Amino acid sequence: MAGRRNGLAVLVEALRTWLVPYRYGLERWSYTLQRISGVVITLYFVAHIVETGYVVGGPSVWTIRPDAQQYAERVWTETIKFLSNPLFDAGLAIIGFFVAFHTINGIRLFLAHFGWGLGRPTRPEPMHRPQSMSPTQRALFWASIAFAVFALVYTTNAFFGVLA
Amino acid sequence: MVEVLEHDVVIVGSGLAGLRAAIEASRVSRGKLSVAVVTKTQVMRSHSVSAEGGTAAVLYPEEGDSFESHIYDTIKGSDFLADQNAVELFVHSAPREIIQLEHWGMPWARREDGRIAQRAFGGMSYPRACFAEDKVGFFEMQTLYDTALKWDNITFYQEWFATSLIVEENRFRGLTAIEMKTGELHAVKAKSCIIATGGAGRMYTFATFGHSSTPDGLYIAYKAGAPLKDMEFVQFHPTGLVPSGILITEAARGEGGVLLNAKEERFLKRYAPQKMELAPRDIVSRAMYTEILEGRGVEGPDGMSHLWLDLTVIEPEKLKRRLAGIREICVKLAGIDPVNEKIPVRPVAHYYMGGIHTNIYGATPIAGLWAAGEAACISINGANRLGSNSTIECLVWGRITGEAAARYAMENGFSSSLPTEQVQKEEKRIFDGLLGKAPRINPYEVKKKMQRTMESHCHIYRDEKSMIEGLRMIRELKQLPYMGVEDSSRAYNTNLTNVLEIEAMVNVGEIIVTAALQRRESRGAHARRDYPKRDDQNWLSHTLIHYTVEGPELSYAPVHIDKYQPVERKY
Amino acid sequence: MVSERTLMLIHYLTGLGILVAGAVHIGTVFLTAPVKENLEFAGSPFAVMGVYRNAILAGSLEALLLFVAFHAFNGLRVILIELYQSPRWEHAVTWALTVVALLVVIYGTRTIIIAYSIAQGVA
Amino acid sequence: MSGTSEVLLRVYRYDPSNGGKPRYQNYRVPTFRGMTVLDALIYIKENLDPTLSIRYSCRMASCGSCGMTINGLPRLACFTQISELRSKYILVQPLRNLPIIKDLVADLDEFFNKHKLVKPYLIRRDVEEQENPREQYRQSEEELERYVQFAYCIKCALCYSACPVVSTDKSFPGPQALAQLYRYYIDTRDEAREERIRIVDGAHGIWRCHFADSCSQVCPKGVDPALAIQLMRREMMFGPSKG
Repeated sequence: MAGRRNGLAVLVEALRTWLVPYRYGLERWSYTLQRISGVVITLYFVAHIVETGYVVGGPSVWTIRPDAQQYAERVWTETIKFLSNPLFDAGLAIIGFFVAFHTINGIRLFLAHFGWGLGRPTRPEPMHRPQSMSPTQRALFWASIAFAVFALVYTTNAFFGVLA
Repeated sequence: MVEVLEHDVVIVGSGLAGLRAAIEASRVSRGKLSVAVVTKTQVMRSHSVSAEGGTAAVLYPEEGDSFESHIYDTIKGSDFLADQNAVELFVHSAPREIIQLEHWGMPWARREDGRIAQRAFGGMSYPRACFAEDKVGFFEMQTLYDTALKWDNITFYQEWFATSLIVEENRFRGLTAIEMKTGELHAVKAKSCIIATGGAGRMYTFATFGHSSTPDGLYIAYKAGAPLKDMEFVQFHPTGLVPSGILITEAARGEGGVLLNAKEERFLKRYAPQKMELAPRDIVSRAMYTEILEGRGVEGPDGMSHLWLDLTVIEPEKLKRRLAGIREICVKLAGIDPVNEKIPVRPVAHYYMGGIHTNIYGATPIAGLWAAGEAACISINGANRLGSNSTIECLVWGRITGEAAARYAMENGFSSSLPTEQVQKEEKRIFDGLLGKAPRINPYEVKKKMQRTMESHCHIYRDEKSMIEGLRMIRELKQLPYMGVEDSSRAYNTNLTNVLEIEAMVNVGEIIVTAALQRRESRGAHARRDYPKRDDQNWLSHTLIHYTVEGPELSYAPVHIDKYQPVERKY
Repeated sequence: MVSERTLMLIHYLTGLGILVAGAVHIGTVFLTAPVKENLEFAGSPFAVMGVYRNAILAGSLEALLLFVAFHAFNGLRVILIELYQSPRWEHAVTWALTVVALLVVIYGTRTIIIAYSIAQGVA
Repeated sequence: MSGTSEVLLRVYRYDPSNGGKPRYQNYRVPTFRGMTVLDALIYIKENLDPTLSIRYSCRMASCGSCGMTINGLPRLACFTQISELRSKYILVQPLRNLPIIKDLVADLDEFFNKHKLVKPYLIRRDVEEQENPREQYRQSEEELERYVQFAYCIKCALCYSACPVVSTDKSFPGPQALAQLYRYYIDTRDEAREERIRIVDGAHGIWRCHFADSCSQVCPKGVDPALAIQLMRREMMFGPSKG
C-alpha cells in the first residue's frame, strides 16, 4: 500500500482490484467477469479469424485459388484433426459461457450506463440500499449468469454428450 | 531553521466561521489578498459539520416575524447578559447570510412557493430556523467549502496544528504551526489573523463535541495576551443520546417531539408551562437534571440515568424527511428506530457561551487579531445561547471579521521580520522538550480525570464547596508530569498534538472553574445552588480572564444595555 | 481526434450491432448441420460456406467482423489506458491496437470475400 | 465497561521515518455493548500504545475523518460496531488507493484535488446578484430532491478507496468527484452545464466508470455515486432531461 508506484506494484494492484471481487457485491463480480470475458472473447475472435483464413487459402493467398475447393477440403480436414481434442472442446465451451454472459450483462450495462433500471435519486434512509443495486439490476445480472450457465451446459453436452 | 510562510490574512480554524471569513476576505479584496486557512483537521472535518437543527434569521417580516422579536428572544434567552448592540447587529445581518448561502448552493428545505422553509426552535417566539433536514451545519460547511474552492488566493493548510501566536507590542505578527504530515514546525507571517477554532469542546466526558474539539485555539490566544470572556457559561443541551453523547437536535422537539420522565409524564409542564419542550436550553436541561436527581429518570448504562425523547408522536413521513440524520444515528449506533421507539437522552455539554473577548465587530484587544464563531465572545449569547443562533453567529461574524481583517491587511504593511526568538522558543519547547520524551504519567489519564472533575464539580448545578474541590483537583492535575510524547516519529504524530490539546484543556478547565466560582449568582446556564437567584445589582457584567504566569486573573466589564431592561425570565 | 464520448457511443452501438449480427452468424452456422458436428467441424466446409451464398448474410458477417473488431479492441484500449497513465503509453496503445484491429479486419474481409466467391461457384 | 469479552485487533503499522516497512501489530481490547471500531482504536491509543496514529473527529459519521479498511472493506471506524463484524478478530488497514502518511492515516490530497477539479460550486451568469443577493432563488422540493442525495457526501473517500478503476487509473476523478459534478450539474440554480460536461468528457473522465458499484456499496451516507455517474452519462449522451 505504501511506497512508490513502480510497474510491478501497479500490475499487482491492478490484478488484485480487477480480478478479486472479494467482499464486494454482485456488481463487482459482474465487473470482473465482464472484463475477463471481454479479453477472452477478443483472443478467441482473433484466433477464429486466423483459423477461418486458413480454410480459404492461408495468409499468403489473396486471390481465389484455381483449386480452391480441393484446398479448402484438405485444410478443413487437417484443421479438424488438429482441433479435435477435449482441450479445445472445453475451451470452446468456456467461450460459450463467456459470450453468453458478456452479452446479457452487456445489455444490463448498456441500460444502466444510461440510467435505465436504476430508479430515481431519493433521500437515503438508514440501512438504505443504493438504488444502483436495484432489483432490476440484480435480476439482469442473474439472468446473464443463468444464460451463461445454460450455454456452458449446452456446449459441454454437445461435445461430451453427458446428457445424451 | 523554521520555514517562514507569508500571507496577508491567516485564519485559524476551518469551521463555519473560518471558511466564511476566508471567503469574505477574498471577496473584499477581489482575490488580491493571499488568505491562509490553518486548520488542525482536514477542511471538511471541523465539528461545525455536526450542527443539526437550524439557522435562525428573520426572513419573512410580512408574515408576522420581526427583527424586534428575534432581538428580544435572543436577549431574553441570554438572561440579559448579551450585549444589546451586538444582538441588534446580529439580527439585522442574519437574513442576508441565509440568502447568500442559498445563492452559493445550499440545499435549504423549501416551501410550496419555492422559498426557504423555517421551523420552530427553543426560546424563539416565531418559527424562524431555516433548515436543510437536520444536517444544517453539514450542508452549510459543504456550501462554504465548495465556494471557497472558487478562490485561488485561499491556501488551505490542512492538518496544521497551530501551537502559538506571535504577538509583539500588542500587535499580531504571525503564528507557528506543526505540519502534521511531515512533523515540521512552520511559522506563518501575516498582517492579520482570525481565530475561529470553536469553543472549549471536550471538557466533559459526556459531550456532543467531536474528539478534535479542544480549547487549543482559545489557549494560544489567551497565552498571547487576548483575554477570555464569560467562560463560566457552559451550555448543556437537553438531549444527548445515551451513552455516546451524540447530539439529538432540538429540531426534534421543534417538529413536535416530547420529553418524558420514567413515569411517561411530560414533566416540563412544571418548569416551563407555556413553552414546554421549546423553552431555552438552560431551562430544559435543568428541568431534566432535576427530574433525574429526584429519581424520575430511567436507569441506564454506566450509571447514567436518562429520560425519554418521544418522537413517535411525529408523523413518520415527516420524521423521516426532516430528521433523517438523527434517525440514521439512532438506528445505526443505538439500535433504536425513533419512528416507533423512544430515545434515551440526558443533558450533555454542548456549547461555550464564552470565548475570546472581542468588541461587537469581533476585534480582540490585540491589533490585527480577530475572533469569530464559538471561539469568540461577542457577546450575543450572554449566559445562555438559543438554539439555531450559533450557526448564524458563525456566518455573520465570519463575514464581519473576514472583511475587517482583509481591510486591515490592505491598509497595513508587514513588519520588517518575524520575531525569531519566539519561533525558536516554540521549536525548542516542542521538539526538544516534548518529542520522544516518555511522560511519567499517561496524559490521556490526565485528560480523563480532568473531564471527570468537570463532570462532577462544574456541571449544570454548581456550588462553592464542590467547585473549590474541583479547582484543587485540576490544579493538581496541572502539576503532574504528563507533558511528554512517547511517539518519537515526526510524521502524523497525534500523540504530540494530543498532549498539546490536553495541556490546553487542563488550563482552560482551571479558567472555567475559577470564573464559575467567582460568579455568585445564577444566570442562564450558570446555576448555583448556593446562589439560586439572579443578581443584577452585582453581577450584570462580563467576566474577563487574563493570562498571568501564576494562573487566570479575573476582572469584570459592564454589559451593553440599550432598550431592554432585565426582567424575570418566564417561559 | 475522435472524442471519448463518440468512441464510447460507437462502443455501445457496436455492442448492440454484435447482438444482432452475432445472432444471425451463430444461427445460420448452426442451421447448416447438427450442433455437435458443426462445432466439431465434422461437416463439409461448403455446408458452412454455402450459407454465405446469400449476399445479405455475407454482408451481415462483414458487419459482425467490423463491430467485433471495434468493440473488442476499444475494450482492450480501455483496459490498457486504465492500467497505466502517460501520454506516450496512451498514444502507443491506441495506435498499436488500431493497426492490429485493421489487420484483423482486412484479413477477415478477405476470408469473407473468398468464401462468398467460392460459395457462388459451388452453388 | 463490563469488559469480560475481548476482541483482537490486527492493526497495520507504518512509519515513514522508520525505514518505511509496513508491519502488523496485534492488540487485545476489552469490548462493551455498542462499541465501535473507533472506540477500540482510541482505547489502544490511550491505554496500550500512544504511538498509533489515527485520524478521527466527530464519532457520529458526519465529518468523514475515520475512513479505513476494516476486515477488507472500506468503512468509517466510528460507524462500524464491533458486534456487526461478527468476528473476534478484526483486521484494520488504511484506505486503499491512497498514499499512506503513517499507520492508519491516508493522504487525501489527491482526493481533494479531484473534488476541486469538477468545480463544485454554483456557476451563474448573474454574478452580481449571486455575490450580493437581494432575492432568493426559487427551487421546488422536487427540484431539490434531484440532487440532495448526492449532497449528502461527507468526503470520507471510502468510495474512492473501493473503486477498482481508481486503483490503477490515477487520472480518473473517482466516484466522489463525479457524483459532486452531477450534484451541481442537476441543480436548477446552476448555469454551467456545457462547462461541466467538458471537464469529465476525456479519455480518463466519466467514461472510465464501469459500474462495479463498489462505491455505492461502501458509502456510509447512502450517496450512491454510481447512480449519479450513470445519470450524468445519460445527460451527456441524450442531452438534458426534462426532469
